[in-house]
Order: sequence, then C-alpha cells, then structure tokens
Amino acid sequence: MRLFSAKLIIIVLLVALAGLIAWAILSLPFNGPSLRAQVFANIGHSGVSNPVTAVLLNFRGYDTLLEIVVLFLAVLGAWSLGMVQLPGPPYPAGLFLSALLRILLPAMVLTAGYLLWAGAHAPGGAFQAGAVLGGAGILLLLTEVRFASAIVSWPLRTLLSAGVLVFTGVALGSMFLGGRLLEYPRHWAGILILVIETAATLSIGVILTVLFIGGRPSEADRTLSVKSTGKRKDK
Amino acid sequence: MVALIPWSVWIIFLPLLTGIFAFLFRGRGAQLGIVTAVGLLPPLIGLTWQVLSCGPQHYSVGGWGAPLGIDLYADGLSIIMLVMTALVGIGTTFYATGYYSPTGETKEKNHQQDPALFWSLWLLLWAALNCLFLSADVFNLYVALEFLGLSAVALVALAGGPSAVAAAMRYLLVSLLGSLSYLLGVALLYFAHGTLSLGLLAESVTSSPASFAATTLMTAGLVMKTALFPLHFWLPPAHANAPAPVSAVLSALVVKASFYLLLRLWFQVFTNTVTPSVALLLGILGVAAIFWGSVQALMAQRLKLLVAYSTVAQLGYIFLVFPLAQGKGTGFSAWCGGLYFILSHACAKAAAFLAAGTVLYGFGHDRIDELAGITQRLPVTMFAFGVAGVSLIGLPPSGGFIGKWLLLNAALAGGQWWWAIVIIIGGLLAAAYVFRFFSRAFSYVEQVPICRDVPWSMELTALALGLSAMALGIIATQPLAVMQIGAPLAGPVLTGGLP
Amino acid sequence: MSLDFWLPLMIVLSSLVPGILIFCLPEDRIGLRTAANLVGATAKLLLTAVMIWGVFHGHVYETRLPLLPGMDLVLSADALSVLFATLSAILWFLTTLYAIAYLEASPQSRSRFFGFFSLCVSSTVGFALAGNLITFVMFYEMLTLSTYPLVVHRGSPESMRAGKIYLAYTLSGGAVLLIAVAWLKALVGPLDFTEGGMLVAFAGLYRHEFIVIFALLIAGLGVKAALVPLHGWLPVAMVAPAPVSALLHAVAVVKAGAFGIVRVVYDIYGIEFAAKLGVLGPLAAVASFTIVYGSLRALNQDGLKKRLAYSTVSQVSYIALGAAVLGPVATIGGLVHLVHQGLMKITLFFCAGNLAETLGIHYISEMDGVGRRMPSTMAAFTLGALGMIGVPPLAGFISKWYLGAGGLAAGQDWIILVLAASSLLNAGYFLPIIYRAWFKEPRGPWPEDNYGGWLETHWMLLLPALITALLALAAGLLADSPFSPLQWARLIAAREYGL
Amino acid sequence: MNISLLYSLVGLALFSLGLYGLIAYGHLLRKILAVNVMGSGAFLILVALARGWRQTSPDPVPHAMGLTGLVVAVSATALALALACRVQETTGSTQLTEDGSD
Repeated sequence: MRLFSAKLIIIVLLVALAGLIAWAILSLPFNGPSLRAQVFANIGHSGVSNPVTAVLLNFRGYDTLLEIVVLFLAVLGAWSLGMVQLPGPPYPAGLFLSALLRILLPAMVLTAGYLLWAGAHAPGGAFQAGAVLGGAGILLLLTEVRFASAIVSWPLRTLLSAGVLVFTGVALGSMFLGGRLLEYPRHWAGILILVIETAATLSIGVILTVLFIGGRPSEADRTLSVKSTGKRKDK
Repeated sequence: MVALIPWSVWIIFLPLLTGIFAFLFRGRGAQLGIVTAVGLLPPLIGLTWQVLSCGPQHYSVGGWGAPLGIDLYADGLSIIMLVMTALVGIGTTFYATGYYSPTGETKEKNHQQDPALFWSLWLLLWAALNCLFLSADVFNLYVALEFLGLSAVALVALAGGPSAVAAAMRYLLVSLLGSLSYLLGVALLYFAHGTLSLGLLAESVTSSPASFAATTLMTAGLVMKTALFPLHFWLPPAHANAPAPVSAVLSALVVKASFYLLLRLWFQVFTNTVTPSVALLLGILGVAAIFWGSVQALMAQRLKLLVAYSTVAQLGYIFLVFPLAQGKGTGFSAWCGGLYFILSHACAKAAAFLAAGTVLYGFGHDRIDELAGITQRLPVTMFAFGVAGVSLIGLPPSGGFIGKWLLLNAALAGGQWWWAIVIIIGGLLAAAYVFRFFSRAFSYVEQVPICRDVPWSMELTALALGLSAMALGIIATQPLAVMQIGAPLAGPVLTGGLP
Repeated sequence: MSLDFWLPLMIVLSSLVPGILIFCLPEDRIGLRTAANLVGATAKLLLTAVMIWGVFHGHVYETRLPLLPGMDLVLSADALSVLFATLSAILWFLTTLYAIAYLEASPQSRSRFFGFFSLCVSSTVGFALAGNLITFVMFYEMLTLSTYPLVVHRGSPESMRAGKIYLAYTLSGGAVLLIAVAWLKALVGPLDFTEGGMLVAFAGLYRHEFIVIFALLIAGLGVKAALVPLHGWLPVAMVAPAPVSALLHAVAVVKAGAFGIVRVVYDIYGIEFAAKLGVLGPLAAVASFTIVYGSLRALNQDGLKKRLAYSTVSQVSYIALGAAVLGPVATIGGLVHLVHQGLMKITLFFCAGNLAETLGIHYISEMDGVGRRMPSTMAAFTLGALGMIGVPPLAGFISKWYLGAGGLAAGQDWIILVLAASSLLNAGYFLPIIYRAWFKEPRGPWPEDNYGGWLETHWMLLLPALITALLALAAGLLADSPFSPLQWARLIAAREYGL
Repeated sequence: MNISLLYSLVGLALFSLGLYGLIAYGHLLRKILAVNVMGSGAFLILVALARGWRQTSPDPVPHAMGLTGLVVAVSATALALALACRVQETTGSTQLTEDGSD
C-alpha cells in the first residue's frame, strides 16, 4: 500500500514535469531563431559539404574532441573494474562460419571505409564507420580468440587512444601554425578532417570492441588462451 | 606577448594529454602527474594575470566565434575555480605519488588498484574540470559534465570491492540522470533562442515557458549532481568508498563543478526566470542538508563516512547563496561568501579526506571506535585533520570563517536573520562531529593500534592543504579582488554601517 | 614600517613562532624544546617591557593588516591591553618554567603540549592586544581551540569528558559572540575599540538592538568568564594538568572572558552609554550573584583544585562587577583585580600542583600537617589565600577596597554587602585549609619524592609559586609606587573617564 | 498537428517514461535501459524540433548535438553495463541495496 502511494507521488510529479515541458515545447516560437543560416553561410569554408559533419568536425569540433575523450574514458572505466578473461568462442569455428567470416569481414571494413568517406558530403562519418568496425571487431572476438589475445598490450592501447591523440594533435597543430585551437588552415580543412575521422574511426571501432569485453583483457591469459584455442574455458 | 598566449587552451590540454600518455606509457603515471601539477602553474598564473589586468578573457575555438563556434571564457569566478582545482589537484597528485608508490600497495587484497589507470583517470578528470570552468557554451558544458561524470565514476570503481562498485553504479546512474535533464534544458534553450552561447543566452533569455522549463530541468539536474538534500543519497557511499586521493577530489572539486554551473546559469542566464520562492526553496533544502548531513556525520561509524556526510552538510551552506543573494544590497556579499566557502571547503575537505585516507592506509581500517590514541602514531596527519576541521567548523582564522562571516553579513545586513541562526548552529554541529572523532584520537591508551609506515608525501600534503585552508583566512583580500572581476552582482563586499 | 607598527604583532609572534617550532620537534629533543620555550617567553617579556614604556609615554603601537575590505586585523596597545598583556607575559614565563618541571616526565606527547601551550599564550596576548571586535573574536576562538588539547592532555576518560564539556560551553559561547559581533557590524560598520566607547557616536539609534547585542556579547564572553549559570565547564576542567589549570584560571581563558567584558563595557559601549541603556544593572546583579554562588559552592568541595575552581568562579566576577558600576573608583577596583586575582590564583594552583606532584595530595582532607613537610609551598599558599580573603596589606585587599568605595561612590551600597558576604565565605573555605596544613598532625609518614634534593620539591616547581606569591604581596604593599597594577589601573580609568 | 511537434511530444513521453523506469525499477539492467529510453527521448526532441515547423532542410546544429549526445550515451551505457556485471559478480545481486553506505 505504501509502495503504491510512493509510486503515485512519482507519477504525479512526472506528469507535472512532462506537462511543464510540453507547455514549453508548444510555446516555442514559430520558426524561431536558429543557427541554420549561419551554418550554411560558412559551410564553404568548413572543408566539407555535409552540414552536420561541418558542425561536428569544424564549427563545434571541440565538442567532438571531448566526446571522443568520453568514449575513451568508457574504456578506462571498464578497465578500472579489474581484469577479465577474454571471452572465448563457444565452439570451434565451423566451415560455414569461417567462410561467412571471410566474406563478411572485408565487406564490413569496406562499408566502414565508405561511410567514412561519404561523411564529407552526405550522412555518414566517423561514428557510423566506427560502429561498423566495432561490429566487425565483436564478430572477431566471438570467433577468433587468437586475434583478440594478440592485441592486448601497447598496440591495443595505442589504437584506443589514436583518435584522441590525432584529434588533439591537429587541434594544437593548427594553433601552432598561427591559427586558433582547431582553426584548420583553410585549404587543408578537408584533408585534416578526413585524417581526424580516419583515426577516430579506427579508435571507435576498437573502443566498441573492447567495451564488449567489459573489462581489461588480462595479458597473463594470452598464452593460456592461445593454447586452448577452440576450447571453451568454463567459468 | 604574454598577454596574447591562449593560456586557457593549455590549462585544458595539458592534463588531457598527460592523462592519455599515462594510459599509453604505463608506469610513468607519477612522473606525468608531477609534470602536470608543475606545468599547469605557468598557464594558470598567465591566465590570472590576463584576467586581473585586462578583465574577462574570451577565446573562440576554431576562430568561428559564438554563436556558430564555441567560446572559452574566463572571469574571476572561473579563475577561483581553476585555482581551487589546481590547489587540490597538486596536493592530490603528490599524495598519490606516495599512495600508489610501489612499496605502498593498499591493504585490501581482494583487488588490485591499477596505478596507471588511476593516473590516467585522475589527469583526465582534472582536464574535465578545467574544461568545465572555462567553457562558455551550454552544450559544450553538457559534454564537459559527462566527461567529468564518467571519469569520476571510473575513479570510484577503481577501489574495487562490492561497496565501491555499487557506489560507482549508483553514482553513474545519478550522474546520467542529471546530465540528461540538463541536456533537455539545453535543447529547449536552443530552440527558444537559437544559440548555445552563455553570453548570448544571457542577453536573450526572458521569462517564457521554455526558459522556465529549462531553468527547472537544468537546476534539477545540477542540484542532483551537487548532491543537495534530499538528492544526496548517492554521495556518502561514493565518496567514502573511493580510494583516498579520489575521495578528496570528488568531495573537494567534482561536486563544486556542477554547483559552479548552477551559479553561472542562475546569476548570468536565468536572471529573469528565477523567482525568490525557488531561491528560498533551495535555501531551505540547504538548511535541511546542513542538519541532516551533520546528524549523519555525528552517527557515522567510519571516519571516511563522517567526512563524506560532512560534505553533504557543507554543500548545504553554499545553497544559502541563492536566497541570501536576493537580499537588498547584499547580493555581492553573499556571492563572495559562497565562493569563499567553496574555495576554503575544497582545501579543508581535501585535507580531511587525505588525512582520513592516511589513517585507513596506516591502520587498515577507519572505524572510529577503534582509533583511540592514534595521535600518538600519526601526529602530523591528525594535526592536518584538526586544521581542516577548524576551517570546516568555520572558526577563525580560516577560510571557512571568512566564508561564513560574509554569508552572516549578507544575512544580517539584508534583514534575513534566520539564515544567520542556521549558519551558526551548523558551525556548532560541525564542531560536534569533528571533535567527536578527536575525542577518540586524543585518548591516551597503553596499547596504541599498530600503524604501518606511511610515505611522508601523504602526511605532508594533507597538512599543506589544511594550512592553505587556514591561509585563506588571512589573505582574503586577494581572492576577493579576483572574485569581483566579471561578477554578475556588484556592491560592497561587506555591507552595513552608516555611511 | 616602523617598530610602532610591528611591535604588537611581534609580541604575538614571540610565542607563536616557538609554538610552531615546538610542534615540529621530535619528542626527545628536550633541550631544544626547553630553549625554544624559554627564549620565546623571555622575548615576550622584553617586548612587553618596551611596550609598557612606550604606552606610558604616549606612543601609539598599532599593527593593522587588511583582512577583508572594510575589515582589518588590528593589534594595538592601549593602557588596558598593556595591563593584560603584561600579566600574561609575566605569568606565562613562570608557568613555562613550572610546566617544564611538571610535565617532562609524563608519557604523553610533550611536543604537542608545549606547542599548544605556546599557541594558547599567543591567543591570549592577541586577545589582549586586539584593537577591534573582529580581531577579538578571532583570538577568542583561537584560545578555545588551543586550550582544548591542553585540557584533554592526559587522554583519560574523565579528561576527555571534561574536554567535551569545555568545548560545548566555549564553542557555543563563541557562536553567540560571533552572531552578536556580526549583527553589530551590520548595524554600525567597523568595530574599533575606542576609549570612552565606540557606540557613543550612535546614541539615539538602534536602542533595542544595542541592548540585545549587549546581552549576547556578555553571554558569549560570560561563558569564558564563568558567569553563573555559564560556569559549568570550569570545575570539570580541573582534570587538566596543574600548569594548565593555573594558566586557565589566572591568565588565559577565564581572565580573557573577564577582560572581554571590560572591553565591551568600556571601549565598545562606553560606560556612560551603557549606563544610559540600562544594561549595567543586570550585569552587576549577575556578577554579584556569581560572586556569592561561587563562594558558597567552594565551601563544601573536598578536592583542592575543585575548591580553587569555584573560588575562581567567584573571584573573577569581581572584575565584571567593577565594570558594571559607573564611576572611576569601581573601575579601578575591577581592573586592578584583573591582575591581582591572576597573581593570587596562579600561586594557589602552583601550590596545589606541587602538593599533587610531590606528595600525591589531591584532597583537602589529606593536607593535615603538610605545612611542615613543604613549608615554602604552604607559605606561598597562605599568602595567596589570605590575599583572596582580602587581608590587608595583600593585593586582594586593594581590589576589594576600591570596589567597595566605588560602590558607595555610585550610590550602590548593596555592593558592600556582597563584598562582605564574599569575604566571609572566602575565609570560610580558605582558613580551614591553612589551619589543617599548619596546625594539624600528619596522618602518617609522607611518601618518598623523586627529587631527592635538599629542597622540598623540584626548584622549578617551587620558584614560580614563591615568585607569584611575593608579587601578590608586593602588589598590595607597594600599590602606590609607579608602574604598580594599581597605578596602571588609575591611568586607564583616567583615560576612560577623560579625567 | 505538425509532424515535428508530434515527434517531439513522443520524445517527451519517452523521456518521462524513462525517468519513471529509472526511479521505479530496482533491477540494474532495467535502470540502464530506462536511462537509454530517456536519452532517446531527448535526442528525438532534438532531431524533431531541428526540422522546425515548415523548413525544408533541417537545422544541422541540433543534429550534431544529438549525435554527440548519442555517443556520450553509448559510452555511459557501456560503462554502466560493465559496472552492473561487476555489481552482480561481487554482491550477487542485480539490485542496489537501499543502504549503500557500508
């Protein structure tokens, strides 16, 4: 009974809050002020033609830089929970799975590459590409344990931080070249954005894969899991 | 030349880079930490100098300028927060070099704290704080809040163990809830005013349904992150169970970050939408926090929990700024009092948590009842705790006293004497919980518990931070001069008296 | 900056610096610690001597450091502060000697003890030299804090309990004082002490506020001055080591409270303005009641130190009584008692400490015939006790004479009755002790003492008691000579009344 | 009724539902899902209102904000899931106890 009334209070409060917000939304100005015009006026100088990409990587690139740091932090957070063993494949990859993988993985990498490239002028970009790469990584994790254990050390750490490092490098580099932070030299903007996005795609792919593990892969496990390839380690 | 250097960029990117390097180069964390602590000084001094000599500083990232781009902004308030972060940050860094030194592994055996991860996360958290204090864009502030929240949660989880993990989980959920609420407010602001820049919003926000809803959502989200009673439930477990240097940073800095944002929004953006009654509500919740936190601290069985509840109580004080600033002609006094309180609480609370961490480190537990006579073993640490306690109670000469005095002045000169009573009683309650621990620690016993060797860097940093809280009680004029730059309220620091 | 600026600060620092130094010394550096103590005490004596000479010749010594805009930390030397500062400087020197002999063999930390001991004296002197109410409050709280570790020095359960009670009383008193000062500050602005009263300029304004604030100020200070019913902590605090009790009763805490009342009456309100407000009558009544009540309670105490404690409750209120009666003669009586009571009471406590330390005597019932075993100590005790009763030509007689004459001059004849009753009661509780000590047979053989010399006890325990006893005698015998306490009190009264 | 207004109100409904779920349910997975529902609601509002009442091409800034928020939400969710697993491992419970202060 008591629980019921507590829930009731919550619901009443929530409805009130929702009502307040709904009222706010309904009273928003018709065709209110926005930055749309400004974005389109400056897009010519941004180095890309897709307005969302222009905002994400040029006008508000600083947000995106921090956002990649946040993604990177998620890995650190997961790793701070301690070591976990790499998930082994539930059973040895069969003929069909191997064949499928051989087709699927290159296709996924290709898709990621396309999305990355398309981001400059159409919907797409580093996050979409990175997500596809991440999918590929998880697929690998679930099937090929040798791959997973091989990367656990400084190569993995480098890949994880590459996106942030390259982005920061470009940001500070453009400052050293006489501009402001993240003020790309005008003619280089397109290329620099592509460089940033490439590094970010790689990192995002790896980060998502690593996050799937849910903890820091134990380096000590490496030899063990290589030996026991194909056998499930019961936990 | 010096005037043109974009110091704020360095203040953000130095800890960001060292944080990532600490992850890349495992085992170099302590060195990178010290590099950051020392390396942040020149940019910080440079920026302070710029602000002092030329007023608030703007920097447009990417050269676009608001509203299209994102601006960095530094005024007196930012400087105070940055300096506070640096003071506590430098202290924590040196403390951690001892705490995470190879010989000094923590006693809890069931999990290993990874020093490399600690350094990386801590330096990134430092970067997040600096980011937040320098941003002038409400959406960028959202990202900074998440940046801060995630690094803080990860640091709590670093302690391992059931209670720390559970505390981290709770902390994360609360933090996300607060951020999402804030984000929705940002969205409403944008759709109503077409800009995300704090400065432009300050000019355009009027009393409208959208800005009212945004005020509600953003205030609620930030109040939650600042752990104002009754939304404080997540704080004590998170702060009490984290590793010692982390507890210090969380209590001294992280909760202040969301409060800082609240101050910015209330006094610069929402000046037309906030009403005295909402301010009064925040003040009343602050009073409840003072009493509830103090009573819980009085009953706490563990030292770190005592200190954590003390944070709940002390956070209550800073919410008194909102109603006190409504008083006639006392706004600036309240503003300075609140900021001074934040500043000195940061130093004192960091010192107290670091000292408590040293006790836990030395004796392997922090159960207050079993800590009789420990002043004989850790005199320096206990002295540090005592000095910090003096500032927390608000006794002179300490920064806490100055903060309280200014708040008292605002209350009495503005004719709101009831807040003055609360401030005074809160001080007595703080004395009760501080001395409750001391009456244990001072007891003379034949068999003093055994204490293992404590690195000197741990004992001395706690003392240094405690003494800086004291020093703030003596050199108040300089911080107050900084607070005046770009302050949203004007007036004499101390009001009252006949002309 | 000149000596005129720095001298007051130097007097405070002359014990603060040794105090900090002593904190840093390891336990076993006895020689260095003693040297630091003695150098500090000597330096303070010399600096005070310089100040006496200067003030007598009309020099103005004032250290003024900005604390907040419109609020300074002021240390200044006027005739009244010199009186109290001199008393503290002399008695501190003697108490230091005494404490070194008394405590060096104890198992508790001596570094901590002497460190806080020095801080305590620094606060007292700072309190004496405070030039405005803000500085006054600062040192008041510092005094509370630095005496707490001294009270609980033994670390036993009963001393921890005493410490708790002590803190509860004094911190609450401090809180009341703080709120009164903040309120007054909000009403009238800077609160510098002014001979003749600083509020006189505001006569006609805030009449009710001033009356309430006066009550709050007296209540806040009355806790330290042990005015009934705020005296509860004093008898309990007797568990502290003898030198601490001596200091607490003669110079530091209780005396600071009484001195504070004098300051408030003369230099904040001004005695004539206070009389006009009608607040002196109640103060006189409370003081008189305390005088009689304290003496009555002292009658049936068997514990020697406890009897002395209740005697203090009674005697210190003479000072408040002197301040509560309008007229220069009563003022002189109250002020001179500030010194006289200090000299006599510290003698008595030194003697009590000697008895406890040498023969383990804590109760009056154990004192039969002790005069033959420790004749010098008991001679000093007798001098002090007779002085307290008011036997001419001892110091106490001078005080009572002036108080009585002042009462008559002010037309308040009932004061004579209070004095007479009190003196009878004083005789009632002191004479039996003297009788026992000199004329009764010892109950058994005295225990062996550890000093083994030809003296009855350690010379450093004996010498301070003898010196203070002789000073109490001299203050009475030579009352008319220049620089005697009486002459100095006349000087203050002349300046206060503008004679 | 305008379509973007409709979507934004749906977003608001999602936000409120998520908020309710976060408060009302104890199971950690449910709480994490609830936070995600809240987030989706907020992003939906951003994207829906970006179209404006009758503009032909949407305002890219809220889109970018939504994308950024999305990535942040992904990161936070990943960390939350890892933490939830860890909570279950160490305490054996999928809920947070009322008194976490121990």
